[in-house]
Amino acid sequence: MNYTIKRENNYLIVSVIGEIDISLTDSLRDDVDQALEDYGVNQLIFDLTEVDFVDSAGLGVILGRYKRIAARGGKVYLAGAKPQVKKVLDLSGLPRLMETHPSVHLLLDKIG
Amino acid sequence: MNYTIKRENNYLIVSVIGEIDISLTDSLRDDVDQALEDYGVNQLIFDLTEVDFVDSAGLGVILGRYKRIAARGGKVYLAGAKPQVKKVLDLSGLPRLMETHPSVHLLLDKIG
Amino acid sequence: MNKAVLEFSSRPENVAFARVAVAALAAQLDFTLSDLDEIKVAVSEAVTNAIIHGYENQPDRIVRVEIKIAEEYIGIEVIDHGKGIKDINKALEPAYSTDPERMGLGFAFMQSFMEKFEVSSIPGKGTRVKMGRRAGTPGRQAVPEQ
Amino acid sequence: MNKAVLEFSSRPENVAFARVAVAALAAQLDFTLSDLDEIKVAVSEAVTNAIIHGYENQPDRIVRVEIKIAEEYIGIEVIDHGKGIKDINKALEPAYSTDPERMGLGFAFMQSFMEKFEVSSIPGKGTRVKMGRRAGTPGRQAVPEQ
Ligand SMILES: Nc1ncnc2c1ncn2[C@@H]1O[C@H](COP(=O)(O)OP(=O)(O)O)[C@@H](O)[C@H]1O
Ligand SMILES: Nc1ncnc2c1ncn2[C@@H]1O[C@H](COP(=O)(O)OP(=O)(O)O)[C@@H](O)[C@H]1O
Repeated sequence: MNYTIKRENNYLIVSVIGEIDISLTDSLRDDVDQALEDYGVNQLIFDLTEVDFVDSAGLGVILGRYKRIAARGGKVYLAGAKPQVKKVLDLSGLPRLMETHPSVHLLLDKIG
Repeated sequence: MNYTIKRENNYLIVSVIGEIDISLTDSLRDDVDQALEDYGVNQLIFDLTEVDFVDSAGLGVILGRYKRIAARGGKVYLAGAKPQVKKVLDLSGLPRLMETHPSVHLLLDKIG
Repeated sequence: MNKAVLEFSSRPENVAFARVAVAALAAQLDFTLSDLDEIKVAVSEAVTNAIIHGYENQPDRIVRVEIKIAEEYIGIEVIDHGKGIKDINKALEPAYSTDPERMGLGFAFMQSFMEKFEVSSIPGKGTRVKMGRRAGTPGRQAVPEQ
Repeated sequence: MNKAVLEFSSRPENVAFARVAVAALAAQLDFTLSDLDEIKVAVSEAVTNAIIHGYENQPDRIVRVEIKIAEEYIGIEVIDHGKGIKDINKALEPAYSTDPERMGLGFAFMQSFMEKFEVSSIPGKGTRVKMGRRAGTPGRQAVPEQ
């Protein structure tokens, strides 16, 4: 799998490496949902530092997780997007729903 | 052009960046031959440090220059090949005709 | 004019193949790395649509991509012989999707990232997306932006 | 089975396109980066031959590459409809070339870097090179070697 999912305090951190498209989205969606259930947290951080490419299928997974988590009062954060990923994010409007941060490190310092 | 050709003392140093295949070989061949003529040197160094890919068309240009230069008593050196380039070089047998060196720097220290 | 055609099975893992292959051709023109990233997104969206909407995830249908390159212009057509689109105007609306798990932004991204964009479709026959983009305006440097 | 076909103009700049595209497909299997580099050389040689020998550098003929992927095996066929090879045994001899500027190592490299290798040709009709290679033997790690 080209991602890791780990819990840190109240947060679930999903770190993806490489490219996010429909070849990854099904398993990413399932694994994140399973981890949210297993750990019972409702704060989710997408660590995009190592993501080189994302298309609307990838953004759909992020939005889908946001909807579930927001519905139960939780929060989703986007951290570390490279310029090309940021461009796609900005165009999608997702940053209007979720806080974005330049790095996971800074984000955890702030909210941790 | 994805290469530079410069003279240093008695040497002509040809540094190629990226990939060497038939999309590059015609102009590389012509430019090296022209420079050999212009500068009147007969020692040629191929700096392969920045070469990511070479096929037999690229090796053909090296062999062709070797034949011309060896015919008039000169020498050709190959410097800095990455492992994947070295593998193709070794298979071609060119290192039996030309001295190979891990870096241009070390080569110039030795012969300069 | 330089021409290329790709045909490949309608499998999720081939979306990356299609965008890498098209980007390798587009790199023959004076596009910046950032331009190439945008073209990759457009190709990814069109090919993904062919696979999931056109062929409804059947893995052994064929997606066809035609590329033409001439005078700093790249034309890209993505063709499927799948189920087609009944109402193209509706399909083009941003945030419209027939799949609740998706964002409905595929066509919007294609339009944002390409200069030319055109969809034609016959329900039951298939869909053809035509896109095009010109590289480096005069005087513009072919220097990667990042 | 995953299948793909590339067809492209017989132009020198498309050799890089062909090897990048094939490598992008081969990367779906358990090949190391070093394996992929070797496959790229084999594809480069076969496509170059189609362009310079098969089509004698005419830029607007079509080179076809067929790729099949199944169970950790990649099969690659490179096809031209150019002038063909009169004496295949002679052509396969290492260091044999009909072009004095070339090394005659193209077929030798294809044979070294691929497990399966087969050429068929009809003079005046064209040439087909079939190559194949299996990825990662059991237990082998898909870790890049370099
Ligand atoms: N190749 C296609 N074949 C059939 N229907 C398509 C195709 N491409 C797009 N569509 C239809 O158009 C709608 C909008 O497409 P798009 O903007 O890419 O959003 P999304 O893919 O997220 O649904 C899709 O939901 C689908 O119903
Ligand atoms: N696709 C082809 N069409 C026609 N002739 C070919 C083709 N491929 C190879 N040949 C012939 O076989 C010879 C040997 O090929 P190869 O080993 O690749 O060496 P090189 O390409 O360096 O000449 C070529 O010189 C050419 O005469």
